[in-house]
Amino acid sequence: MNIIDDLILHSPALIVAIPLLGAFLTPLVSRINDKLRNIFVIFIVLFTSAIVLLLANDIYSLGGKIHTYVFGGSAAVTQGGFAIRILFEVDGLNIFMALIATILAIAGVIYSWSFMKENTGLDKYYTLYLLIIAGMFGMILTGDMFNFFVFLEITSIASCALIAFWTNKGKAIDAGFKYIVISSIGALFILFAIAILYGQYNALNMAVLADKIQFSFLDKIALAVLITGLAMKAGIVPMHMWLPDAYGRAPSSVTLILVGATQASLYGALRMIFTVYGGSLSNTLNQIGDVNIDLNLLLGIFIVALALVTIFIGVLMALKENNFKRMIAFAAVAEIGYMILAIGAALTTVFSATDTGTGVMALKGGLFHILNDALDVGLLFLVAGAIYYATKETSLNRLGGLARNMKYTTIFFLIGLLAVSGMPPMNGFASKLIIYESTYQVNPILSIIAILCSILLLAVFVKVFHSAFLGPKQSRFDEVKEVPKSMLLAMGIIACIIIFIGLFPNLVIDNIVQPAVNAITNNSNYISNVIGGI
Amino acid sequence: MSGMSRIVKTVTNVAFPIVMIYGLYVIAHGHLTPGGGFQGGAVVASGLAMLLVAYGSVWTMGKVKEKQLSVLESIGALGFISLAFLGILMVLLYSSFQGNFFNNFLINQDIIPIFNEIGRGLANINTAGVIPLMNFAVGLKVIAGLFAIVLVMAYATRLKGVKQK
Amino acid sequence: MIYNIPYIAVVALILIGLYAVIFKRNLIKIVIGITLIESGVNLFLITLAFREDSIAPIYRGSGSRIMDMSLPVPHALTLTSIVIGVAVLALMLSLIIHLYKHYNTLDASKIGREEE
Amino acid sequence: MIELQDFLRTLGTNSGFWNPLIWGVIIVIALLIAYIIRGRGKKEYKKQTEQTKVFLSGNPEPEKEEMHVKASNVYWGFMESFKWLYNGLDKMHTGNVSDYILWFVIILGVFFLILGVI
Repeated sequence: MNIIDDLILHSPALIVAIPLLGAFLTPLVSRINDKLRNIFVIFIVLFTSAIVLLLANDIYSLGGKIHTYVFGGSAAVTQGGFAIRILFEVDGLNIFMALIATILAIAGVIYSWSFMKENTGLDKYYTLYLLIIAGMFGMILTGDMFNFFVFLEITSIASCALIAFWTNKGKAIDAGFKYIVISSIGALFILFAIAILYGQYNALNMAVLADKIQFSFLDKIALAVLITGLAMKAGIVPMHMWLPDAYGRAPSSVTLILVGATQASLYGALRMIFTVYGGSLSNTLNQIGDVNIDLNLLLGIFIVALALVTIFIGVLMALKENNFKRMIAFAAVAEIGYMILAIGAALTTVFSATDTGTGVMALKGGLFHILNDALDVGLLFLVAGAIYYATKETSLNRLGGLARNMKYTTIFFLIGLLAVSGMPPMNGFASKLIIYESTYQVNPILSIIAILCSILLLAVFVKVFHSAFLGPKQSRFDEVKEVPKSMLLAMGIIACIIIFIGLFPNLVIDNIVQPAVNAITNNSNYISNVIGGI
Repeated sequence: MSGMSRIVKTVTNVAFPIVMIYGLYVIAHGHLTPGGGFQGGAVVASGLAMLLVAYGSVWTMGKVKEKQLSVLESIGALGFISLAFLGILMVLLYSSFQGNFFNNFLINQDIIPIFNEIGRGLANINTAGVIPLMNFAVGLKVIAGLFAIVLVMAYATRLKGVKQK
Repeated sequence: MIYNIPYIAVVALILIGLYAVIFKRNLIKIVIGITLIESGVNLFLITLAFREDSIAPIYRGSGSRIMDMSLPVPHALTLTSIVIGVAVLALMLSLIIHLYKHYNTLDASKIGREEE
Repeated sequence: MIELQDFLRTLGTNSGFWNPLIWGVIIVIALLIAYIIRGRGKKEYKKQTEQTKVFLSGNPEPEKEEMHVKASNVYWGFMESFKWLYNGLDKMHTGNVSDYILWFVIILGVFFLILGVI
C-alpha cells in the first residue's frame, strides 16, 4: 500500500493544506453551482478527516511515537545545531485534539447545509469556514512557536468575520469587533513572548526550546504572557466576557467550530506549560517573604483558584441569562473551568516524586473532559441553532411547548443536557467523576465546589428544558416543523458519539486519552524524539 | 467621493505607471533584493488606491468589479498552494526524489537546467527555484486583496455620505 | 546604553497602546491602540535581528559573507506579523464602518446596548 | 485490536469504579419498580370527565398558553436571595471591550507577581 504510506508520511502537511486549498477553491466552485459547492466542502472536510484518522491509527499503533514532518526539505537543516525549518510534530496530545477538531468540523459542515441555506454570500462563508478548520488543525499540529501564532491569527481573523456574518444585526457586529480586539491583543502578546524566547535561544521550535530553556528572568516574563494570552483566548474568568458575546451572536454552525478553536488555545497553554516549560517548572523555587515554595505548586494553586472562579461565575451567570445561546456560552465557560481545575490540580502534584498517580489521574480527567465538553456544548449549540432556525426566537422568555413540534430536537437536547451536567450514563459523568476523585485527593473542598456547581449546571439546563420544550402548546408556534435532515444528521452524529463514550468510557480513555496524558507528562521523550529526528 | 481636482488627476496619471513598474520590480526581484510578493503587491495596491482617491470610488467601481478581484485573489492563493503541493507530487516525476510539502523542487535537478543557477547579480531572475513563482502568486493575491479591501471600504463609506446629505 | 533605546521604545509603544485600548471609548482610538501595540512588537522583533556592521541577508553564491549578514528569521517574522496586522486592521475598520451604520456613533459604551 | 471484553471493562479510578452497564441494569430495575407502584394506583380514574378538570377554588381557569412559567421567573427566589452577588456580577460584565482588556492586564500582573517577575 504505497499510496497510503505516502499519505501517512505527508499527513501533517495535508491535514492543514487540503482545507486551505479547499478554501481558495470554494469561490471558484460556487460560481458553477451552489449545491456542488456544498458537496465540495463536505468532501474536503471528510477527506481531511480520513487523513486525520489514518495518522491517528499510525500514532496509536506505535505507542509513544512522534510523527515529525519537515516543511520544505527532507531534513531540517541544522547548521550549528539550529532547527531552521518549520516542523510539525504530532504526538498523542496533538492527535487527540485533532480528533476533537475533526468531529466538530464534520458536524459543523453538515449542519451548515440547511442552517445557512437562506443566507447570501455563502461562498465567503464556506471559504472562511474552511480557513477556520485549517487554522485550527495548524494550531494543533504545529511544533513551531511562530507558526502557532500565525495559525492562531488565521483562526481568529476567520472566526471574527464569521461571528459578524449576520451583518444586519448590530449586536453580532459588536461581538465580532470585541472578538477581534481581544484575540489580536492576546495574539500580539503571545508574539511578544515568542520574540523574547527567540531572542534568548535563537530557536522557534518547541522541542529545541524545551531542551534549551534556562528559566531565566526573561523566560518567566514569557511564560506569564503566554499563559495569560492563551487563557484569554480559552475564555477563563475574568477574561471570559468576549465568549458569551461571540458564542451567542454567531450562527450556530460557527459557534460549534469556535468551541474547537477555543480548545485549540487551551491545547496551546497545555503545550507551553507542560512541554516547553515542563522540565524547569518543577525544580525552581520561588521566594515569598521567607518561605520557598515550588513554582509548579504556586502556579497550580493559582490556576486552581482561577478555575474555581471560572466554574462559579460561569454557572451563576448562566442561571440568570435568558438568551438561549448566551446561556449555553456561560455554561461552556463553566465547563472550561472544570478542565482548568483538573489541569491546575495536576500541576500541583504531577512533577513531585511522591505523587501516587493523582496528578496523572487529574490530567486524564481534564483531557477527557476536553473531548466531552466539545461534544456536549457543541450539541447544545446545535440544538439552540435548530430552535432559532425553526422559530426565529433567541429569548427563552418567548419560547414554550416546542417538544410537541420538534421531537428529535428535544431528544437531542435531553442527551446534551444530561451529558453537560454530568448525569450518568452520559460521557460528562465519566470525566467529571475522574476530576472529582483526583481533586478530592488534592483538596476535598475543590471537589465539593465542583460537584455543587455541577448541580447548578443541571438546574440551568432544566430551566431551559422547562421553558423551551415543556409547557402548553403555543399558538404562535403552530407552523413550526422539525428542522431539515442535515441538521438532524449533524446533531445525531454528535449524540451517538456522546452515548458511545458514555457507555464505554474505558475504551476511550485507554486508547485515546492515555497516550495524550503520556505525551504531556513525558516531555523528555518529546524532546529526544524530535531533536533526534532532525 | 467623486474624484478630485484636475491637478490631482494629472499628477496621478504621471505617477501611476511609475508606481506600477516599481511594484512589479519589487515582486519580480523578491529573491534577489529586499522585497517580495507582499511588499511589491502592497506598492502596486497603493498605486491603485491612489487612482481610487483621485478618480473616486464610483468611477473605479465601474472599471473593476469586486467579484473579479476576489477571483484573482483565489487564483493567487491557489497558485501558491499548488506550488507547495508540487513539492510532494514531484516524487512521481523523479523516483529518487524525497519531496516534502513546500519543497523547492526546481533547484538541484537536471530536467530544466535553466532554473538550476545561483544568482550572482540583479539580472538573474531565474534563480532560487520556486521562490520567484511563489512571489508572483503572493503578489497577485496581495494586489487583488488589498485593492478589494480599499475599494469596498471606499464604496461603503461613500454610500453613507450620500445618505446623510 | 545606546543599544537599549529600541527596547525602551518597545515598552513605551506597548504601554501607550494598552493605555489607548483601555481608557479610550472611541472605537477608532481603540484600533489605533492595537496598531501601536503591533508596532511595538514588530520593533522588538526587528531589534532582535540587528547586528553591528551587518549586511542584508542575500545569498550570492560562494563569495557571500554569510557570517556578516543580519539575522533573516526575525525579518521574516516581522513581515508575517505586518501582513497579519494589515488583515486585522482592515477587518476591524470594516466592522467599524458597519457599526457606525447601525448605531450612528463610535462610542464603545453606547454600542450593542439595545434590548432585543 | 479492540476486543469485546474491552467494551465490558469498567472505568477504574483510584478509589472506585464505574460501569455504565451495571447502571443501566439498575435503572431498568428502578423503572420496573416505578411501574409496579404506578400499577397499584386508583383504578376509578377516568379521562375526559370532571375528574381531570382543574379546580381553582371556583375561579375561572386562565388560558392555557399563559400558564407557562417564563424563563426569567423560573429561579426568581434564587435570584432574589443572591441579589448582592448578582449586582456585583452585573457590574463586572460591562460589555465594554476596554474593560475586557483591563482584566487581561490585571491577570497578567497577577501572573507576574506569582512567577516572581515583579
